Amino acid sequence: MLRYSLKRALSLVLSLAVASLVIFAVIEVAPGDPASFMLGVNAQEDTLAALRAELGLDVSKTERYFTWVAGMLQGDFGVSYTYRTPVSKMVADRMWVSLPLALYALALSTAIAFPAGIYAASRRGKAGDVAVMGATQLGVAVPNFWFAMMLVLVFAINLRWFNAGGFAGWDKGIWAGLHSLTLPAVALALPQAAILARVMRSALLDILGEDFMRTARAKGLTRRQALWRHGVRNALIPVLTIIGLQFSFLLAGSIIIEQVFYLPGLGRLVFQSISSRDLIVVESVVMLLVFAVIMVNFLVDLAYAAVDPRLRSRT
Amino acid sequence: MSLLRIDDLSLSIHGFDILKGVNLIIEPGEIVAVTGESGSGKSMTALAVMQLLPDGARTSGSIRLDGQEILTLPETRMCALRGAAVGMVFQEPMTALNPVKTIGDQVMETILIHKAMPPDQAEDRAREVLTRVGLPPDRFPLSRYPHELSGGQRQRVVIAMAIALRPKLLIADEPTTALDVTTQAQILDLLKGLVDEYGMGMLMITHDLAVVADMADHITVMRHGEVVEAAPTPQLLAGMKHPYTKMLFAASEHQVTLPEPLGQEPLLAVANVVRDYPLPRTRLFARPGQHRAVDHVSFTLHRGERLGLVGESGCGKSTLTRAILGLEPVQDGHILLDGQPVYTGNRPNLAVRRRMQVVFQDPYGSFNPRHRVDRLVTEPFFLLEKPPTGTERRDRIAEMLTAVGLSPDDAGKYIHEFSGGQRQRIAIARALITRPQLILFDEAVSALDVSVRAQILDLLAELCAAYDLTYLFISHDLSVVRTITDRVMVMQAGRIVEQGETEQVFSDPQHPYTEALIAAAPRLPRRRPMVAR
Amino acid sequence: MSRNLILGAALSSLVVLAALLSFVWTPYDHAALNIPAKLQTPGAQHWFGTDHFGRDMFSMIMVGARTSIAVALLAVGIGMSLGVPLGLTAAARKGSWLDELIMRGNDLVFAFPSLVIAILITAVFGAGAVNAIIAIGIFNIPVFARITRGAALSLWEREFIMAARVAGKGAARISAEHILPNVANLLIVQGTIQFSLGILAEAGLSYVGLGAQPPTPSWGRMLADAQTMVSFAPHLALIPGVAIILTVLGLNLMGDGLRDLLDPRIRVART
Amino acid sequence: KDDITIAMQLEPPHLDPTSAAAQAIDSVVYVNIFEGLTRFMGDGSIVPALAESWEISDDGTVYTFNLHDGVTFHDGTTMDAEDVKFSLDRARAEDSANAQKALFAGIDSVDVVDPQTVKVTLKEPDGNFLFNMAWGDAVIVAPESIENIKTAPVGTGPYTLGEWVQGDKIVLNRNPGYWGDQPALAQATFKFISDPTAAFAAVMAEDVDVFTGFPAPENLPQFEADPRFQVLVGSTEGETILSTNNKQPPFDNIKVRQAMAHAIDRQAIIDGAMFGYGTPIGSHFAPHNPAYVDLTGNSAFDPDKARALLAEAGFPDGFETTLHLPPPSYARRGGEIIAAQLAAVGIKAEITNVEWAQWLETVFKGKNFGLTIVSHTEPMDIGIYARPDYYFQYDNPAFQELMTTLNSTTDPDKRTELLQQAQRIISEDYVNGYLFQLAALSVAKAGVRGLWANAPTAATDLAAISWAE
Ligand SMILES: Nc1ncnc2c1ncn2[C@@H]1O[C@H](COP(=O)(O)OP(=O)(O)OP(=O)(O)O)[C@@H](O)[C@H]1O
Ligand SMILES: Nc1ncnc2c1ncn2[C@@H]1O[C@H](COP(=O)(O)OP(=O)(O)OP(=O)(O)O)[C@@H](O)[C@H]1O
Ligand SMILES: [Mg+2]
Ligand SMILES: [Mg+2]
Ligand code: NI
Repeated sequence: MLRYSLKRALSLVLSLAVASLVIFAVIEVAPGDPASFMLGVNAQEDTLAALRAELGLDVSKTERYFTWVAGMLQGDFGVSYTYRTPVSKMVADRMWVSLPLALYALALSTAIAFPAGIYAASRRGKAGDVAVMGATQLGVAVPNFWFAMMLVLVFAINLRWFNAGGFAGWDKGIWAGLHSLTLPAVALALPQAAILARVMRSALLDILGEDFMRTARAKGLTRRQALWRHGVRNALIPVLTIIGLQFSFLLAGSIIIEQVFYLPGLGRLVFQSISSRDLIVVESVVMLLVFAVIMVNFLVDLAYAAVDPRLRSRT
Repeated sequence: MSLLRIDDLSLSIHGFDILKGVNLIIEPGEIVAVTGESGSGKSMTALAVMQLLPDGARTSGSIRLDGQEILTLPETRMCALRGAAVGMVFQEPMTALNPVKTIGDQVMETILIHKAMPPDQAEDRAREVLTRVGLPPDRFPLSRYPHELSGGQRQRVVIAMAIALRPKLLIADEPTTALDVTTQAQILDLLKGLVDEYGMGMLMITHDLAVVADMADHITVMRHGEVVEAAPTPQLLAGMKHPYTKMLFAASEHQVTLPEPLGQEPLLAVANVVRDYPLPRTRLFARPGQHRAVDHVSFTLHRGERLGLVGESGCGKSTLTRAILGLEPVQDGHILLDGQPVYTGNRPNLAVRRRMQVVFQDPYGSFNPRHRVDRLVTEPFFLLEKPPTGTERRDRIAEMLTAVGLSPDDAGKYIHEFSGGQRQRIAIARALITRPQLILFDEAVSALDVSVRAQILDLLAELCAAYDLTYLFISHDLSVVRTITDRVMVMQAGRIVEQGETEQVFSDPQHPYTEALIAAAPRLPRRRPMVAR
Repeated sequence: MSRNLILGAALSSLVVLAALLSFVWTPYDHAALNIPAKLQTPGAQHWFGTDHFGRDMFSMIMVGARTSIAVALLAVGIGMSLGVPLGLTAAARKGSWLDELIMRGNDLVFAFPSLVIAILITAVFGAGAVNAIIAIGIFNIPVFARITRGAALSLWEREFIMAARVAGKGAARISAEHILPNVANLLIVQGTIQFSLGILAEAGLSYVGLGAQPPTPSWGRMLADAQTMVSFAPHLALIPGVAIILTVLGLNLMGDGLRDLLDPRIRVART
Repeated sequence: KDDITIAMQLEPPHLDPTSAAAQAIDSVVYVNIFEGLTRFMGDGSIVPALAESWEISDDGTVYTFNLHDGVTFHDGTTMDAEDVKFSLDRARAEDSANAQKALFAGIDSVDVVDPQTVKVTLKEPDGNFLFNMAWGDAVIVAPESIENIKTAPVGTGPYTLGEWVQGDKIVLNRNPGYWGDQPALAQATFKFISDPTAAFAAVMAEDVDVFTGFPAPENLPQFEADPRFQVLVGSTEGETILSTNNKQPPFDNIKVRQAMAHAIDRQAIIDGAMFGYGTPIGSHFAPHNPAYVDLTGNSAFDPDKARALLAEAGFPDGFETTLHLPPPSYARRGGEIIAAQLAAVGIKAEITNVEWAQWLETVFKGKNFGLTIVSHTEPMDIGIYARPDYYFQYDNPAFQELMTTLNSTTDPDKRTELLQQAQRIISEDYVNGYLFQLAALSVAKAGVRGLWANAPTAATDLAAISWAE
């Protein structure tokens, strides 16, 4: 396990190093100058130069890269050009929206997908299976932003059960916070649930064909008991992979949903920062996201080991 | 009242008739063996008793367990019977256990699911049965996972699960087919002992007639879903009535006559060959360990000689084959074909490889399913400097297909249009088409039914006469090696422990390992000369 | 042939036909503005109504199908043409540094937040269909590389590959001759899935304004344009939404059907 | 009810109006947190603010401001002449980061006469000086609190910063120590909703009380029909124009520019892009300005004439060019319509959607464009036509001279005449395509009173707002 962890850590560091180079390179070639964006059309050249110097944009790119990386190594992600606040603080604030939203959506999606997938697998080929699979086909096909639009139309504008968007803030209580995250979480979760349910079903069907399921039945377990006791846990391995991927996606990929529901999350921060050329924010946030994804993958690997003892003894 | 009584059992799956009017009776304490070739319906019969048939199965007739009709029993009642009154052991110990649960849990589950006793007692019982099957908890704690056990040990766990509640009937479907001969002998002993001790009835399914003859009180022979013959073992062995039964027994002790080997000119010289595989590192900066799959192997194969290689699974037979073929480098020693190395520098020596060919075990995996037979058979032409083309190529294909007993017209077919035996013929045709000086057979007949195996062995003998073959024949099946080779080598854990004239070695083994191997191999009793023939 | 396949193929070919037909015929000029006739509901004159500039929605949907299909197809093309060779190479050199490099590279691409990178790409190179194709295509590469490698690895264990090696064939030739044809089914099925995901991705990018530029119609942009008008002209959002859903649905059903038809055992990644 | 939630599209990057161009900053802080010597009123007039009164020397170069008594900053420090001097000197300093540095370019010196009096000497007379001092970029700040002004703004206004949840909202609280009348509202929350759909939904769902600068004109009829809401339609200082690169062939040919002007159907653009909101303009001048002349006749919609002019200019089959469109919907939608209208006379304009940063880089700074659409929202900005290096690169010495004369003229009638002359010159030179004056669109709950209908500058004058009983 130690060797394995060390190897993982090494490849993590390497990946992050490469990622930082890629991110920096891509972002620095983007046309647009943060200073002139901030000062607008009537800005004078000397004003711009003064601001550039203030922002630290007047040194060479190589120097900037190393300053940035060195800063990150010490936990300093730099200061936003436009907001003039430390990136780490901005990210921390946004995390309080993005992370709960991602977890909420993930919880919803698993809560829907697991029963649906298990149900469909246990009725393979029967009407229940066909219905669930039809629904998931539809769920996979629906673009989540379109679905979000429809949710707002129905539940916020017509029925007025939920706010059309915005985030109430956790200081108003957990319930208010969750309430304002519900529609976005549903919009994010349903398409994901459809995918997850399909994976769950096909993983279970694979397991159902395994010899040990027959062994279990030969012991006297009913179909249902065999499915729950021996099937589900074995099916978790492919399902965990998908959950890991989905979580990474939810953390960073909900830009459009955050836009539709005007949530102050990470995705929108990146989106805004790209358009205002707040390069340092973009770089640091993308870096953090890459880090998060790699960490999630690592956690998924650990989860595999928890589920599957065969992976535990791999030294 | 019989323990199990199957009357006129018929079974169809999605409209295909699988079983037709099967009858079978098992008395307590009796072992009934069902045998027959692959696909004859042995497993389906067993599954019908368990009522674990695949979807779409329809049954008619009657199965009575202790007088109780099973076919009409509701599923919940059936669940109560499974595991408690009937236990079952399956063929593949590697996959029959849930990989994510400990063996203790899995054995205890049988007990707990039937609420036979409270959990703490169940644990004691699990320990007890595991000890009984030869896995004492001090050496094999209940917290072990299946992957931490060998194949034979896993099969013991499966058996422990099946007998935990002392069922009246134990069904074993090919319980030892996946195991080594020595392990097989141990498991068979264990099963026999359990039957004696608990007074269970046992339905034993196997295609290995030697096992059948050895174990069973009663033998039932099946073919195409029908019982062709059933009788107490001694009777059946003494006088087989049905021609299929006779054919089956004849085939399984089939002997071929090889032509006399040619002169003593050395062809392949293997000297002190060592093949190491790196083990995964245990610590980051430690040197990786080595697994020595082939350990200082030396032998010489003469032109025109048929050499055998036997040994248990994992002893390094296939690894040696790959080294001889020059597919992998060796760490020490050298392999020369006609005085030339098969592997020079970092690449295989194509000029040498041209003169060797190989036939693999799996008739289903040996061919690219997307190519036609002509292309499959001519693949070795790639090695030639001037591969034949046009009519010459066609003639060669036709000649080879005819030689292996197929028709030249088969050249245009795809591989899925052939049976397992036919495929193995095609594999031989492919190996012969470049007229190699040496052919390696790696378990070339192990996956075939006895009757088909007999045909292939005949074919080999014919080809020996026609083409003066020189080959190395690798198998774990001693009886096959005995008839198809002139000389034999016995391999254990990467080493050749004994080699000599085949008959000599088999009749008078020198090395204890050879002795154990031969002793463990089940043998058909020497039958009296068949009067009926 | 399964029901899935028939239904999926029917839906997909309907979309493809509409796209092809749009080259020669549309009921109206899709780009012709007619502001006085804006926001008409579906009717006899305009089957799908008109948009906020009075353009004929039916014509726009037809031409938009062209955009969606072209972008998604080319993105899948990029993914396949780079991913498959990479996967084959990695499998052929299993365990070597090259395999490690390719697989780590794959993981890295997977680790990047795809939408953010797509936005960055368009920020760098400008919005447009070509850059949308590149952005989507890049993230298709690891998908194909990974699935090809996985399938190829198990094929390399098969005895017919061993037979080919005995016949003296090199890794490149074996990959081309034996591995590739045997992973083709898998690639076709995965290709269908990626194609449908490409349609969704194109819609998403166009929705945030990063896909094909006007006047080229695109379903995603039609949705974005319609967004503020759902409350009084819902058909503007419903029609392109349903077009996307049906296309993706059709492709997915076809993918499932093809899988059942070609090889029920193969597994495809679906994320 | 004494609190209000006001939504707008853009969030301020920070809260210092004196070091960024972002209008969103002014929309939150102008006359709420920060005040200047003078200020804009909702009708566009300039009135005294921190300066109670002022005297102007006869030659028009010395302004003596008398400051209000007892004004304190939010941190309790007093506001006096030293602060005024500090603010103005800071804005015009060498290393100043002021986005509108030109406003202060005419100042020669700022002198403290006594704590309540400050004297500003100009290099030459400037009729616009009091107007300039009303801009958000000229508010008075204190040296004590300048360090953290971007995140902790300390001004003299009737509201103080309560809380800022970045990406979401800013809360302002009533300043009990305010020197003027106490405003009606105790608390105001600014919410930032950039997505137009979300904007509509938020108003419809009554999540917000007011939406200023409502981004989706197409939704206004629904609000108008709904008794829960009121819609305010006013005008902004934004002249929306089809900017043309006058130096780039073929646009260096006046015939080509004239042809384009006649190819464009303004009403279709207003109807199609703005759903009817907006006033057609024929020159770069706001229609609500007293000096405005209607010159739309110069460029009436006449495609035939456009084709004829193109042929005359040597482009009978038209030509190809680029059309860069920044994010606002007037540009994106207007651009699609204009591209179609130009196509009708043979001009193929290839649309490129750009973000603001890109627009600034390639179009504004790089001047690498053919056409672009943009709304010039600075008040009274016809002077940009006198800058030959300005991105549309109009270089007309006669016009430049006219502007110099205008700047040194203080007589109102004379100024009007000069301004009208200026409007005519650029209209007849077809410098740019003049489309429409951007409308100021706001939606509010029916009970909200005192909102500015017009937007003479970016501002939300909270002190003027109250709830009806
Ligand atoms: N799930 C199934 N669906 C349809 N047909 C099946 C199924 N399983 C088995 N069969 C068919 O039933 C017949 C009998 O199969 P069975 O497994 O009983 O053979 P067997 O005698 O056990 O052979 P082997 O020695 O290979 O195990 C075969 O023809 C097989 O093709
Ligand atoms: N590529 C490899 N890497 C590491 N170890 C290997 C590799 N191939 C084989 N081995 C190990 O080498 C030993 C010999 O394997 P080999 O396949 O030669 O056995 P075998 O005698 O052919 O067995 P079987 O009868 O099961 O085919 C085994 O312990 C196996 O685990
Ligand atoms: Mg069987
Ligand atoms: Mg082997
Ligand atoms: Ni014979």
